[in-house]
Amino acid sequence: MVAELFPKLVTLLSFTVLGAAFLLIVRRDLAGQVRLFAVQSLTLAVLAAVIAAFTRSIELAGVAAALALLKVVVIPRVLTRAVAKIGLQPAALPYLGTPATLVVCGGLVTIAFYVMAPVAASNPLPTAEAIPIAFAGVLIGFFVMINRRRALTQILGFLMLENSIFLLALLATYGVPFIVEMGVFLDVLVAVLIMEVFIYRIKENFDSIEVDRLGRLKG
Amino acid sequence: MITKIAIETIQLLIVGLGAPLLVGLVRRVKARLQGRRGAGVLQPYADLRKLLAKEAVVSETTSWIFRFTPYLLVATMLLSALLVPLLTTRTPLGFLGNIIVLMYLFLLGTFFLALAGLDAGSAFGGMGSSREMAVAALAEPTVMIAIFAMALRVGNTELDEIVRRGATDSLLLLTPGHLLAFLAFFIVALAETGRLPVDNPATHLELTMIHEAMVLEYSGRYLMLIEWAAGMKLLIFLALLSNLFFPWGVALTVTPAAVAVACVALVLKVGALAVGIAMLETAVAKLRLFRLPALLSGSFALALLAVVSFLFVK
Amino acid sequence: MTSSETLTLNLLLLALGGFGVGAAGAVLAACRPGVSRWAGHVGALVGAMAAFALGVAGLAGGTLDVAIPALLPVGGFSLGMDRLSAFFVLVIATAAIPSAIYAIAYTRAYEGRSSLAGMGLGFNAFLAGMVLVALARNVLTFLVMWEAMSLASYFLVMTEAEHRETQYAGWLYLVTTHAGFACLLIGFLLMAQGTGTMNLGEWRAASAALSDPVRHAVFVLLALGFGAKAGVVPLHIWLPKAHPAAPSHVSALMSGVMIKLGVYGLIRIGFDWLGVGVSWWGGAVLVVAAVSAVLGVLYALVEQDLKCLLAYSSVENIGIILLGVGAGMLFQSYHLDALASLALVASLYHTLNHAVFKPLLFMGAGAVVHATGTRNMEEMGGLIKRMPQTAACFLVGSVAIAALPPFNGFISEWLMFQSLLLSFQISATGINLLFALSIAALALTSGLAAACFVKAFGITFLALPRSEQAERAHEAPWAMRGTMAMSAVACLALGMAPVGLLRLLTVTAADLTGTDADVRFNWNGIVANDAFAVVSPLWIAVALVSLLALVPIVLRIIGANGGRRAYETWGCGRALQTARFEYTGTAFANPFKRVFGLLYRPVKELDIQFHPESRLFVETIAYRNETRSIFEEVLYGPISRLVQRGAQRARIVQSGSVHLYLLYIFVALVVLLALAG
Amino acid sequence: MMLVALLLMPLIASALIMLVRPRVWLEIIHALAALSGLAVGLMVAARVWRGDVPVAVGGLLRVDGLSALMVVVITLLGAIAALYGLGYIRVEYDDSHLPRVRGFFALFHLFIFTMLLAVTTDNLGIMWVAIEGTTLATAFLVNLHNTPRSLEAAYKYLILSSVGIALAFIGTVLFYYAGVSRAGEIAVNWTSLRAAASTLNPQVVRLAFAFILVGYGTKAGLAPMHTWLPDAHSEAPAPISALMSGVLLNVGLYALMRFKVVVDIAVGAHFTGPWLLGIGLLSLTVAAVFLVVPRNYKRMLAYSSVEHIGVICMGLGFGGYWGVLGALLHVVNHALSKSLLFILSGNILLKYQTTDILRVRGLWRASPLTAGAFTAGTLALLGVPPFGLFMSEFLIFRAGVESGPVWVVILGVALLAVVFAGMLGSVNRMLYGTPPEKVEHGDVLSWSLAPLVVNFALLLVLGLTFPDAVADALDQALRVLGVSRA
Amino acid sequence: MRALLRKIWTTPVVAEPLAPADDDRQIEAMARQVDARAQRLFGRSLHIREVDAGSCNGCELEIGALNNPYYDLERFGMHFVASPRHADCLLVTGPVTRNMADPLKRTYDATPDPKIVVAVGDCARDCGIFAGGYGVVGPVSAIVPVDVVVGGCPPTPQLILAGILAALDRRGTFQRIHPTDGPIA
Repeated sequence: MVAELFPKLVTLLSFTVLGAAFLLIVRRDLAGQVRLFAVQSLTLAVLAAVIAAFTRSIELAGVAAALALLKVVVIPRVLTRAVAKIGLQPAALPYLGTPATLVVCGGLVTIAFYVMAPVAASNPLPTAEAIPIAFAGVLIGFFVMINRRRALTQILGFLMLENSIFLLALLATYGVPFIVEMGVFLDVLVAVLIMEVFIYRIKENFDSIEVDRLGRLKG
Repeated sequence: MITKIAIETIQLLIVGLGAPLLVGLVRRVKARLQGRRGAGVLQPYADLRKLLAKEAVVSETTSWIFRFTPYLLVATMLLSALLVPLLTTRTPLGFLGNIIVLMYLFLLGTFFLALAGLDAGSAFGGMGSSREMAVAALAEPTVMIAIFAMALRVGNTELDEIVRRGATDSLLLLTPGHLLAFLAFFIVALAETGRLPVDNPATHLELTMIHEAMVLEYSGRYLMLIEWAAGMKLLIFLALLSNLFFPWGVALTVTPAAVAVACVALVLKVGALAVGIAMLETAVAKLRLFRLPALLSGSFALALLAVVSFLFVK
Repeated sequence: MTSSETLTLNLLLLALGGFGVGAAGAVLAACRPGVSRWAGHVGALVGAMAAFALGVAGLAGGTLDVAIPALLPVGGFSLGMDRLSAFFVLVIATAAIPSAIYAIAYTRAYEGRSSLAGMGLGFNAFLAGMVLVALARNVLTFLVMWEAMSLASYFLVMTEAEHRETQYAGWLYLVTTHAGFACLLIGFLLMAQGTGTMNLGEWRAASAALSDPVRHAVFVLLALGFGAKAGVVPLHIWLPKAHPAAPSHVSALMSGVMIKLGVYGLIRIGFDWLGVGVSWWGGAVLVVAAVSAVLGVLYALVEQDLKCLLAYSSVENIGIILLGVGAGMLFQSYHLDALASLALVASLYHTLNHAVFKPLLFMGAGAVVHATGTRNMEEMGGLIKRMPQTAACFLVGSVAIAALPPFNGFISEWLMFQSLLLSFQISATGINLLFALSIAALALTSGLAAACFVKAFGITFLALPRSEQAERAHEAPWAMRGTMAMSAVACLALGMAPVGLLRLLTVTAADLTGTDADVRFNWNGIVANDAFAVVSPLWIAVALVSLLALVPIVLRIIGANGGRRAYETWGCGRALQTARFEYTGTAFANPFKRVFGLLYRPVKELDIQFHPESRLFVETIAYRNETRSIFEEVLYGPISRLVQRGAQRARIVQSGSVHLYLLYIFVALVVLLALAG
Repeated sequence: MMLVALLLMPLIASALIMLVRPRVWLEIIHALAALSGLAVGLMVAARVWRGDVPVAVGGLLRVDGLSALMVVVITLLGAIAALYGLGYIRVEYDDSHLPRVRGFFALFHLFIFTMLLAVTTDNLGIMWVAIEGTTLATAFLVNLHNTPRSLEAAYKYLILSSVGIALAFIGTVLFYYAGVSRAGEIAVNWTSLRAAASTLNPQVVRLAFAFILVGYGTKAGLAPMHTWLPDAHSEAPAPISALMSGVLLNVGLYALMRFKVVVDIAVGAHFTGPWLLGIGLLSLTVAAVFLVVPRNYKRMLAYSSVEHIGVICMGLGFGGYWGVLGALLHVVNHALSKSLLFILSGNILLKYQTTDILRVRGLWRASPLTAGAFTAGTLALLGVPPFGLFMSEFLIFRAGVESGPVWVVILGVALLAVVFAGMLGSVNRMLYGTPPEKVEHGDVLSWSLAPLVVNFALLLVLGLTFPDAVADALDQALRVLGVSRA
Repeated sequence: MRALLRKIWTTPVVAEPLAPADDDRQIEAMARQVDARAQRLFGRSLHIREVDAGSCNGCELEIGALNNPYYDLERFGMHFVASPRHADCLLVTGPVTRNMADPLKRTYDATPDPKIVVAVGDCARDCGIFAGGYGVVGPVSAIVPVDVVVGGCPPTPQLILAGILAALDRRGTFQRIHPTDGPIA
């Protein structure tokens, strides 16, 4: 029963993660995007906890807890603070409009399934089915970074990409060893903090957080 | 040994003393063709003698090059006279060098004459030098290709040898390559010796001069030497033309009789060529300087044709 | 080790020691320019003399075998000497000895302007590099020394880098030489791969193992590399810029010997490393050589910069030398080895001759530039009175380079003509015609060279000075004059008594082709191909001199008027006879410009300023008649513009947009994933 | 033990620098840490070269031949850059900017630490973490001056590197995944991964290597992932540029090499070879395009790094003993020469206050010492003998002629010639002519240049000889990479 | 060329033979004298340089006629040359104008010794109708030593020839020759 339920649950939660990523494409306001990220992270933490329960891995449970703490609480806080500090900004349009973006993302999902099919096929783990979904998340996060003009959204894209990679690792191998995972979390945290500082400085220097303004260094 | 010295002495005398006569002959024939009586054929001797008696006025601007050149010119011509097979195919000093050496001796003279032309710093002299060098340079390929044609024919570049092989070849005149080479060489000879249509030796207009412009500054004995050398050059070229291409009468063995016959033959052949040149000079006008390349490239084409014909005949 | 090897080794060490001490001395005495000047160049002189002895020993049959495996890995630092190497060492030393002495006096003018330590270091490194290139027996040794030579000369060219043209010249030089180096690198690697050895000495035996495409590729690459160094058309563009820009004693070496190492390489690929070549190799070399010779001298002819003229004339002479190399290769591929040797002897002798008279001319030009402060011939003139000895030496050089008897250039060109004329022994009509055209090219070249040096000497030294500097010119210091005189005497000696050296060169050529050259020597004369052609340079000289002496004597005897009156030049009675009435160098070259207009494509500009009141009065007339370099305009210009414009366009990939950059990564990822899947 | 000390020292130094107050103390700690780092690094390496493979912290840290080589490069160039940094920061910031000075020194050692960690750990996950750490440590250093330009550079650097490195993590995960079923959890260790390499699923490994190549390729500055490099390297302060270009890129390459070993065993060398050749050639091309007419000398040096990393990649791609040997030698040579030039570029910047090539004139007259070193360094960088880069390029192309398609070699050499022309022209423009009036005569920081003697000496040694010690050290590294002399 | 040569062939020599003819006896006689005297001084070779010092070119026309087949100066070994350096004799025409005074002097100096000067035409003798003109310096003799003056406006070729002859004869002593002077014995 559990063995049957488990892969379904995992796939469902994975889809939720991917869905959050899709929503990020649609959402325009920064605060909403941050909340979306928190939701995605929470789903991910739940998924980690489920797998931890299924595999009875204490380490993974610890990772789930750390993830929840870091990405559901700390990082959204930091980002919300940043959003507040930046204040209201006219939302710049992305390069591609929403409909086009959705089409592209559909394509990306296809690519993800195509690329990751052999990995999924060769994997004996029950979670393997969802691996392409995780990779699709990676690609969509990547695409958001390419398509969106504001620095903060780029950071959110990056964080979602990061989440998807975590998901990928989780699905493929039930997560990487604990110490590595902790190291990764540390890196992510520091990265977000540095990015926050940079966002402030960009605002200061360029009066906007549109990345397009950063175009002096050419050739 | 004495025969050798004798032959070389005769050659020197023929070239040295015959040169003014040749010039006089050409002038005389030309005058006759122009309906004039003209000066006698011995007039050039008188001219040269007179020049020797005159003082030399030399430009203050000039250097030793200017004064040295006439002597060098005469020396190169006399040297050429020593190694050219005028009478026999056993020219004693033939070992000094082959036809290429001869051409370079001429070039040496031209080189210094051109320098002398520049030395006085007059515009005419510079103009003459520049033109003379241009003509000399453009004539050079034809000379060498004509030599190549001869080398193809007789397998040798030694003057004596070319003459000897020619003398023993009875069908010489029927060889198209031979005639083509002759024509090419003839045109080159006109260019090198400053005859019409390349250069007008009788012109008074500085702007049309080539050779004359270079020697405008010379006077007295220097002028005499230069004129003499010019005459010798003409003679050597004509003698070369006649002996290389029409080697009749040249002594294959060195006996007094044969040499005497050779002398007569040479005089006749050169005389015929001189008359030919005079007739040509009467009939054609001087070419514009910048039309000269056409003439010289024409002669080059003839020489090349000669080469081609020899290649195919072989 | 035999005693002869000990001798050569010691000479090599002495040579390198001389260069080393010279370089070190120059650097250590950097604060005392005078000392540095002496130390650097005396060291070079000692080294060059030892190298001279080494070359002589090598030509006499001495060998050398030095290997230091620890130095330069992959094969190790390895030197060896056969006769060809020895000959080139000799050539280098021949030019280096006068240059070094000359430099002692000449570089005095650089005190306080440039770093004499740098010049001393560069000069010695340059010499050492050249000597070691000729001796290198390993790919890596060769390449490293090759580049050392290039670099040292590059820095020497940059001595007067405050001028923009010098900077450009230096840049162009190093870039071209490096491009050539790149070709050499690939060619050598292919060769090493094909033969399985990096030892140059083993290539000849192993070359049979090469497959045909590799052989052709190696030939083309190496020929390009060596050709670029030799300065053959169309790879010559750096040469007329770099050689004049360098100080004259360096120009002398660059033009006199450095480019010869390109010839050295070409001889190696034509006769040694690759075995007997295919006929199109020789044909290609012959064509390129003919084109180089003719175009080189044509460009020299219209040049107003004296040193530039000499540089172009080097292109011409390289062409002449390579005519022999190409002819030799062709003869070899038609199994006429004796003729191949003859052609090679002609080439080698011209190489040596050019290494004597070109430095002489450059040193003369240096003395003139030193005295007048300009390289522009149009500002010279009348120097024969102000610097008579320099003028005499320059005249000797000019006559020699114009290949006129009785000087050395004549002998080598004569030999060259004979070897080309003898090509009728090949029975292939196409090849015969090719040879006919090369003969014509060589003939045209020698005629034009005569014209060119009439201009060079006439405009520079004769008539009235065309500028104030020329009027104030003074004779060069004794050391400079002395070295020039030395070279001038060498020109005459090599021209009058070439036989002894030619015998050695015959052996050298025989080493490469396996057959003695088709030439005999008697004690004073050269006989090519069993009396095909004969020349007796010594007797010609003797006869010429005696006739020269005879003429005035005869004149005296027959009672010629010996009076001489100096008066102004005949200028149609004009009141003023100034230098402005003289024929200029530009005017001198004008007939050639018109005749060869297709090649020069001269640009004429006539700018007449009329008086504002009336068009009948002219205020100024400016006339410019410049030639354009076809190669720069048609070949290199478009390529360079294309590259630059392309690069400019391509720069937009770095647009500054982080989104675009992310997209690059994204695309790269997708592509690689697709490839991996 | 020594290994742990090696890693701890910079960490401790960094912490101390944050704590102590007077500037002198900061500087003393900074210098001491760098020099003792070098000493310890050399000792560690010496142990390795004696045949030992030190392991510490339960197998987390492990130094083999390849690591030892990298440790030496990092500590040596770290020390040189540190010594120059002392003088450089002094000129740039007086005591009123103490926090910034402190930040510089602290981050400097953190940077060293992350690099050292990346090359000494056996755990590929930790290696990833450390390499991401290098980005984080240097992001602020790039933005040290806090100008809009440097901010832009730092932001791009951070974003692009993070994304790239994230992709590398996917690759790492896939490797882990491929190995975990065979070797258990320790599959994240390189040693065990390598041991199990022949049993890995080739298809997964191929996919994984695609991620690794893009990911660590970004960090190594391979085209087309190099776009951040010219920005970051040109805006960072000179000592940091020296380390980033000279060392950090090599750390990225190091990671790539580690994975390549595994892939070569799992899939066969025929797989990675063409990829590395292709991406190397692309890097070379892109660099050549930007080096035809460079406008900014620091960017020029940065693009030249792209070029040389491309050459190294080609060496790895050609493979074989000579190719990999050449690549490793090139890593060392490039590190030596590039750090040298960036340090000198710092001097030029201090002197002329501009990075615009057209506004730098008459360097020979303005500061002869810098100019001389800059000339020699540039020539070394352009692959001119007798410097080491010539030798390593020679080896690489030799390997290319031996194994690879010859047209790649020809194209590569041709591109190098184009680079030669472009860079030489620009450098000449800087060296000659008359300096602007405001620039006064004399060298700045001449004494800080003293350590560069080491660079030159090593470049010469590596260019002219191949000492046994070096040969042994390289042989050990080569054995790690799975090649040995035939 | 063929046509030309044919024409040449069919045209007789028009130069007057030295055999006596009524009108031209003088010419013949002079020619013989010139021949003889020139031989003495210049070895039957006389090279002439013509200097136009300001003439109306009337004299030039007559001098030019000396070269034509009728007079055929060349048969006497006389020859016009392009440079005073080559000349033995200066043939000066016209009143000497201000601008030509100096060139004339220079031409004279440029001619190597021995040399003779023949002033041709009335203008050369005494400035003719141009005498007193503001641009006129004076007769030729005011500038260079003149050996012989040939009067006439213009003098006939015959006279000019006679003048040259006289000059050869009396080099160094000034002499005038007029059309009315009659033949020279």
